[in-house]
Amino acid sequence: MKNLSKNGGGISRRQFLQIGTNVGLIMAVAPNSAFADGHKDLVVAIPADLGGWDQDYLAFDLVGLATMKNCYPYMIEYGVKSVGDAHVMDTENIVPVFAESWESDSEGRVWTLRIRKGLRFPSGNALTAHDVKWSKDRAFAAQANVAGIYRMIGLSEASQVEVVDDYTIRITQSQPSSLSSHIQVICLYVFDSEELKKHATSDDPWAKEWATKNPQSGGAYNVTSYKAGQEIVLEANENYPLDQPRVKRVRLQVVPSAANRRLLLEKGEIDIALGLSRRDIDDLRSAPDIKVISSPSNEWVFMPMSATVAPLDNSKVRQALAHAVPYDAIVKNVYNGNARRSTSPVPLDMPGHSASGYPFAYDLDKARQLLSEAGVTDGFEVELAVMAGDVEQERIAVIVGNSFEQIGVSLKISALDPGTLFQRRTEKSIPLQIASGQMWVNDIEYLLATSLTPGGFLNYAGYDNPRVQEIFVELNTLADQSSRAKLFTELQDILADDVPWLVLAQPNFDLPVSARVSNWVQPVDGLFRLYYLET
Amino acid sequence: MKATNKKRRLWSLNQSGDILAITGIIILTVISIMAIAAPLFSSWGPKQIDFSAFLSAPTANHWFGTDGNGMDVWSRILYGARIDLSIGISSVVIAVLVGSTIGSIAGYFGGWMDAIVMRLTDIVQAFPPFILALTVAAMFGRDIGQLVLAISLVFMPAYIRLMRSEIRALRQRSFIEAAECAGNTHMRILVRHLIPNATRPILVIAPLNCGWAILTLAGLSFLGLGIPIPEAEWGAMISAGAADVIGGRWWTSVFPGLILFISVLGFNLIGEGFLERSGQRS
Amino acid sequence: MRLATLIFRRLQRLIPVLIGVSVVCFALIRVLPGDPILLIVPETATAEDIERTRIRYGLDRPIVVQYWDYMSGVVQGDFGTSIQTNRPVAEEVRERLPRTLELVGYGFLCSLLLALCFGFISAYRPGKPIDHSSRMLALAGNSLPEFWFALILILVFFGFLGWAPPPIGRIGTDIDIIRVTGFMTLDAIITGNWSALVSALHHLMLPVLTLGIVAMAPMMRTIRASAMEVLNSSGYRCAASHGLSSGRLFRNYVLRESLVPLPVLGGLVFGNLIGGSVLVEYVFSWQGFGQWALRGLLLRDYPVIQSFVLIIAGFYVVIFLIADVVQAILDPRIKF
Amino acid sequence: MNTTGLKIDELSVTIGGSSANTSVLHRVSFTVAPGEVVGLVGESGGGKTMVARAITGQLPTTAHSSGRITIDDEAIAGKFNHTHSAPEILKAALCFQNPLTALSPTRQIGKQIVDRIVTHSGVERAKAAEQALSILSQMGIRDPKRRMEVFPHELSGGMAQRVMIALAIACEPRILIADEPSTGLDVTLTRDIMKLFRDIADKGQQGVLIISHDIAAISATCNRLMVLYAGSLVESGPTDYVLKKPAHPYTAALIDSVPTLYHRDDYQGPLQGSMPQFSAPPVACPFEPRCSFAEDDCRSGSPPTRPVSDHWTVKCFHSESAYLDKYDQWDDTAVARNESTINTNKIDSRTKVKKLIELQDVDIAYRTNWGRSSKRILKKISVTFNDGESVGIVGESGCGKSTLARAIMGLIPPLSGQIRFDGIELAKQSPRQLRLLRRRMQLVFQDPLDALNPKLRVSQIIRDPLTLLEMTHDEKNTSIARTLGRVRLDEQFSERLPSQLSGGQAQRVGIARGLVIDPELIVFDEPTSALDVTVQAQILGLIKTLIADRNRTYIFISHDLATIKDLCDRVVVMYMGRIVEDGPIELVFNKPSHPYTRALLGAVPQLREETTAETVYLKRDLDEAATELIGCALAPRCPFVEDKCNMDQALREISEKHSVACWKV
Repeated sequence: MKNLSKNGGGISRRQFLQIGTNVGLIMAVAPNSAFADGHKDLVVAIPADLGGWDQDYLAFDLVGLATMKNCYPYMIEYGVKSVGDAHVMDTENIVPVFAESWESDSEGRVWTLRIRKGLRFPSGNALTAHDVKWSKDRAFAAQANVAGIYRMIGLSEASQVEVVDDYTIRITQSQPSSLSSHIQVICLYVFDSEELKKHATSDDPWAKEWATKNPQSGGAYNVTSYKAGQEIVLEANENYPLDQPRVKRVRLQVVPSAANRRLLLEKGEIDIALGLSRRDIDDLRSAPDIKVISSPSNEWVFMPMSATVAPLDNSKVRQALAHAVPYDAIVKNVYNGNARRSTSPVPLDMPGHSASGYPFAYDLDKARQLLSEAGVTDGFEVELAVMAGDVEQERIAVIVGNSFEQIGVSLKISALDPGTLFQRRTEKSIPLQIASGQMWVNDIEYLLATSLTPGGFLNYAGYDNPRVQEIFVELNTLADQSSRAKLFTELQDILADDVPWLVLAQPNFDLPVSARVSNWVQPVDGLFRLYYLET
Repeated sequence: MKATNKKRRLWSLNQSGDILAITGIIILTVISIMAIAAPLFSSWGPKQIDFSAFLSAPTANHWFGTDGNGMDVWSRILYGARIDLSIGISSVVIAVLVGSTIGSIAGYFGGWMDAIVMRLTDIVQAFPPFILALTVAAMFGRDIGQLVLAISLVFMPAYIRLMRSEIRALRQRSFIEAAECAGNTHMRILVRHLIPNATRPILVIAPLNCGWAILTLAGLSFLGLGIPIPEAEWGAMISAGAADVIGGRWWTSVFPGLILFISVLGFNLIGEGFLERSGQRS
Repeated sequence: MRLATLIFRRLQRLIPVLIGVSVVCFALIRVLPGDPILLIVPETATAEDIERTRIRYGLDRPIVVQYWDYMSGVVQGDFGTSIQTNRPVAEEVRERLPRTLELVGYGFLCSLLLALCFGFISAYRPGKPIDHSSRMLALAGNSLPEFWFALILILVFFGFLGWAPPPIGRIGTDIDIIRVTGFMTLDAIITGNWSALVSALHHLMLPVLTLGIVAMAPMMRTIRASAMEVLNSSGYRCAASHGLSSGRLFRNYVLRESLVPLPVLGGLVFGNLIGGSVLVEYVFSWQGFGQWALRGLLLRDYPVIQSFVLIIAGFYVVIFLIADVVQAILDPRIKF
Repeated sequence: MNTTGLKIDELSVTIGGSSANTSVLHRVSFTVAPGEVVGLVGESGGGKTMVARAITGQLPTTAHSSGRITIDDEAIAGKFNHTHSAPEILKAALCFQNPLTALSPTRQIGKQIVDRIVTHSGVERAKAAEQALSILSQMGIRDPKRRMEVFPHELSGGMAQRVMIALAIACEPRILIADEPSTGLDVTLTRDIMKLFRDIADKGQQGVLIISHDIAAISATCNRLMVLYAGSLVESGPTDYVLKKPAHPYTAALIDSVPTLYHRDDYQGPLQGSMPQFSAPPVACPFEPRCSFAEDDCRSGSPPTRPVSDHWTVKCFHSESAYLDKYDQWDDTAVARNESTINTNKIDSRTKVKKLIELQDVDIAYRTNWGRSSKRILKKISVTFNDGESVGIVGESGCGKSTLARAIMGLIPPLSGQIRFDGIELAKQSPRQLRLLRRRMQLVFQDPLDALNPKLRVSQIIRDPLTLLEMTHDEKNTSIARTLGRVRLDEQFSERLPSQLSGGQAQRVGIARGLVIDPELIVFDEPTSALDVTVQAQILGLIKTLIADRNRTYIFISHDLATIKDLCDRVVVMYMGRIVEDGPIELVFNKPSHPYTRALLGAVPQLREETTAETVYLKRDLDEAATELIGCALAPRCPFVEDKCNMDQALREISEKHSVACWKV
């Protein structure tokens, strides 16, 4: 289950989709409305077919995850709230979907999931607690995605998930966690166990083979047609326990070329084009019959600094560099203004964010002064790793490099391909790098777990502060919100001094859609929810 | 053929081959001078950002406009010549030196050494040249040194084979037997009698390969496998600018492409001229 | 018989080469930095998780065992499963390869035709303006960076003149075509879908022209030189002095002999076109083999890289085998 | 039909653009009547081929010609041009030099012939194919049906020449021109080809013009001979007269240069100098610089073409006076020269015989990448060369004589058997020891230009072997200068590159390189076969003076016996990798024992029918016979073959110092 975290790491979503696709190279193309009479279906152009239908074994594949989000039965889901004109998912509000209720004991350790009665898979099989149990057993057996993430909340054995009765499941964590619901939103999806068992063999007891090739359905939408490499047709699930999806039929068309997706959108042949470059999107803002849904997002771009490589191991040097980043120039010239300047290592919009976390402004004199305080008088050369082919990272690198040059720090920019980048990240051998991501669990505790404690998989900087670790341990079991908030502030004060990374920008989420599409709900995890859309 | 004849052949421009070669040499000399003396021709540095002019069209301040990073296209073209020409030439020089050394040894001594060298070149030559460069560059990395090696690796088998077959052909000539009779050591036969007579075909194709090396480098950069930003390199400039062409911002990639084309043409003119003079087929 | 010997001899050499290629590639990608497993495991993964995934893909075994396993699969047509997409590599190749081959095939045909026309015209009129101009044209074409030239062509023929279709993909987006072979034009003909054929050819126009012009020079130079050599040969002069008509001379005494050096060069040109096609496909959003491979290379998708390298090498070696056979057919003097 | 044949009037040809003119033919006039075979002879560069090109309308595009050429009173004109159309009766068809390259390589020969027939007689291809068959069999080609399907490269040299003639005949020309038809053919074949021309002229009443540098090869066939020197026709007359009483000094020199067994008494020695090239038609006699009879008038004006007698003309001021008088003393009986005086005293002059080189049962095979092939070039060679001896090794090309030379030099290690130089076995020497041995033996190569490193200057080339000796730089320079003098090369040559040397000069440099370290053995590997006849004579003269120095051993390799007769004490005859006869020169020449030796002797050019020995004609071409080898190698071609010849013939001594490998002797 990659979706939890991968976004925080290596391949930015857009970058990934572009590998093997294309830069767009079309001149302005006049919309040619051969298909102008309109189609009732919602058509979404996706950059690639999904890698397989088995979520348990799926490699990191955003298209696949997004599709499954819409057609696997999920027990619980985020609610929706309005922020200005935009609708965004509300991570504070978790609502039962296929579940009737989702409750924990007072400690937050034992969770009880009650399932609605009378639910059926498209095959006609009833959806019961046994399906849930079988599905989670399967996830533990897979030892892949779900199993990894479950460990965070103290779930590591299949026996921790128990069937109480046909419609009740009890999940017993080894420790309480305030992240349980967030993680279960992502993990509590269910397979049609009767159907899958039919295809199991002794070699393949979990029917992995069959599940990879055959669409799983039963969620908000059912897959009614799947032409590999070409098209996936989704139709609204009549048995969906909540209100029926407003759009009855959605066609996901595979259009590998970004330029092609853009062209099709301009021609009005599709309603939503995924995976377009920022430049394409900027060009489309002025196109007729197209609107660009733009909403602040929790994606953030930052520059981890290795705490172990001299002279970056000196926090004064890190502070100096923080004063040498032309933040406004980045927002203006790289993101064309469609980004926010973040003011803390804790992303904007994350509960507990405090502007005190990053008291640095573009001030070269201050930077020079800090450098000389640190005893670095001759300047130094340092490697800055960016993802090869990621235009935005490259541009940031150029601008930052230009500015660093003025305080005597010369950047050796190395563009690494994903394979090498990931390996070096694992080795923690990169002094400076640009990374971008999205915290799917919008919580500082999660941020600490992933990014600021040793062993955290997003801790590219190799950051290690004993006090921060103590705060993390305290937070693990601390439920009282005001005490949590106090710790959050303390944490950000520490980070302001330590500067584990340079906070560069928090770009907006921009999605070009045809004018008739409305009621877009901004997903907090980057996976679109077709359920809410209207045409 | 008398001495006077020889002289006339050297200096006469009657042969179109000479005209081609000289045109090529002039083109490359001009580009080299501009590259070496780049600061004289442009007030902007190759990595200097003009924060007031991102993607600006050609103006008096920026003759060829600026690119998406706010850098001056004209000065990047000038400084880019340093990288492109030197990588192009040095990779061919390395290929020539290493390739002809291996090739002459294999050709002269023959036997199992020759057989092994030939099988190895077979393996390298089992790839289309650009694909080989691409694969090696993608696997090894993007340092200038690694790129030079990747490109020279592409040429090396050709030089090995060329040198080998030249040496083998020369070995049949009686002046080599004469040299043996004159009591020369193997080393001396190779260095004094064989290699000087075998270099001509190599020198003829070297300029063509230089042009090809520059194209390869640019192609790798275009795919994002070449010299990383912000170094000024023509292929990367074209690549970065390719997307800008959408909005009608053509200058970012048309100008670097033009200079790339002209310098490769320069090398090809020299190569074609040499080919014509030596009366050889490609 | 003579050809059979040739093919047998070449095959004898081909197989060790392919084995060598696969060994070198197999070893190299495992030695060099970059780990495909890190790209697919969740970032929550512990070292044990990573190890487990590694075991699942069989990458923990000794390299020799992995190699044996992979090669015995290849022999049976199984090129393994992509680590990234989980799809069988063979399937992805079947989808991607025809796209590239179609482009390269037409590109080669185009440059061959151009080279034949200009080459013979030049050879028959050496030193004349037509000779100089066609040689300069070829030389200029040879000096063009193909990706840049493609951009310029798009700018002119699509942007300004509007003669070319948008440079995206192989066929108009509004045309449905049934996939039979994967070769667009062939499929259109097989299924009798004429509008698809027109659209496919229209889309092929610019990329094929790009490749054709860029690859023309060496073949033209060779044809010209070879035809001039034939025209000056005593064989030709003898036939000409014996009063044969110019048509008969060209057909029987010039054409075949002039073409002798072409097949081997053609093999090289074909290789250059395969290389060039990676770039041209990129510009025209062709979604071909090269881009697939590039993605595999960047993501260190071992089975993809291995298969790509093996297929390209095998393909290229077969091209040269064909070239040798054609040359042997053209030139009866060639012995083996 | 008018049948006056070929008539050429005042033909002049100049080649070149504005700057560099070469005047190749100067007012050449002659005729070839139907049914007549005429030979046009002279050394290369004399303009012979240009005559053929002018007649067949094939002058190069840069050529400028004047004069008039008619065939059967119809004018031939124009340059060669790719687009000439309309099949027409071809007036003159040319048989190209080197037929193996002049036949289009990618078309079966049958089709090539048919193409010509179809073009010129307009018949159907099927019918033309029948005609082609009959032409081929007329040309003496066995199994013509099979040959029709064959590509030119599958033909032997002799066969290719026949096919070339067939091609020309298929054009049904009035005049047949053959350019150097004997090049590359051995004597037997040449004789057959020449007979073909005679037949064509006799039967078809076509005129035949044979162009050749080899006066000996064609003289028997030709009615008339014409001699071309530096673009001028210097003499023209009936063959017998011209051969016996050459009217022009050049003709005489040319005839004298042909290596024959016997020289005239008044042999002038080799002609010095070389043929000039003109950028404009010469105002003086072109031969004047080389002519020993030249006087002032020769230098001031061009001599007129004057008749000597009927049908015999000469272009010389002095041909009648002093010069011709000498030839009047010609005595046919003088041919059989005083045999008693030849060479006999040479061997006896040395009493102590030291074996310098010994070969014992030497086998040599080709080297391949992984070892040696099984095909032997030399088989069971056992021969000894004594100190101070000069030995000739004779045989047809491909018989292994050059390989033998290289084996003696230690350049090719033997597959089996031993080669000893002064008792030292070569194969057992380390590379270093072998290198040191080289100071005692040197090789002079066949193709002089090929044997000189094109990148080194003459002095550097000659200096190369001196590294074997411990000498100071000055000593080396002195040594080089002295050696250049010995080969009669001017000091000025020492700084030239090989490309700036003529063939003769290059061979002198090659000889100088061999001489400079004063080796005990010099092997000459056909040192003159790549040179023009008059230059050949010069080089042979030089070698002869060197050989007079008896402190050294000489091995002289040649394909023809006449060349070595004056040079050597002893002769070794080789055939297909074996030695077939070995003996003192006078014995072998006077009493040749092996049938092959007799055939070779019979093949020596016979300008004046001087041999007395009974000539042996071998039955078939070498390349045809090569496949059926059992027992005696000569068996398939030997006219005396019997069943017993099916066993291997070892060399055995038939008299003192004379061994033969034939059981019949």
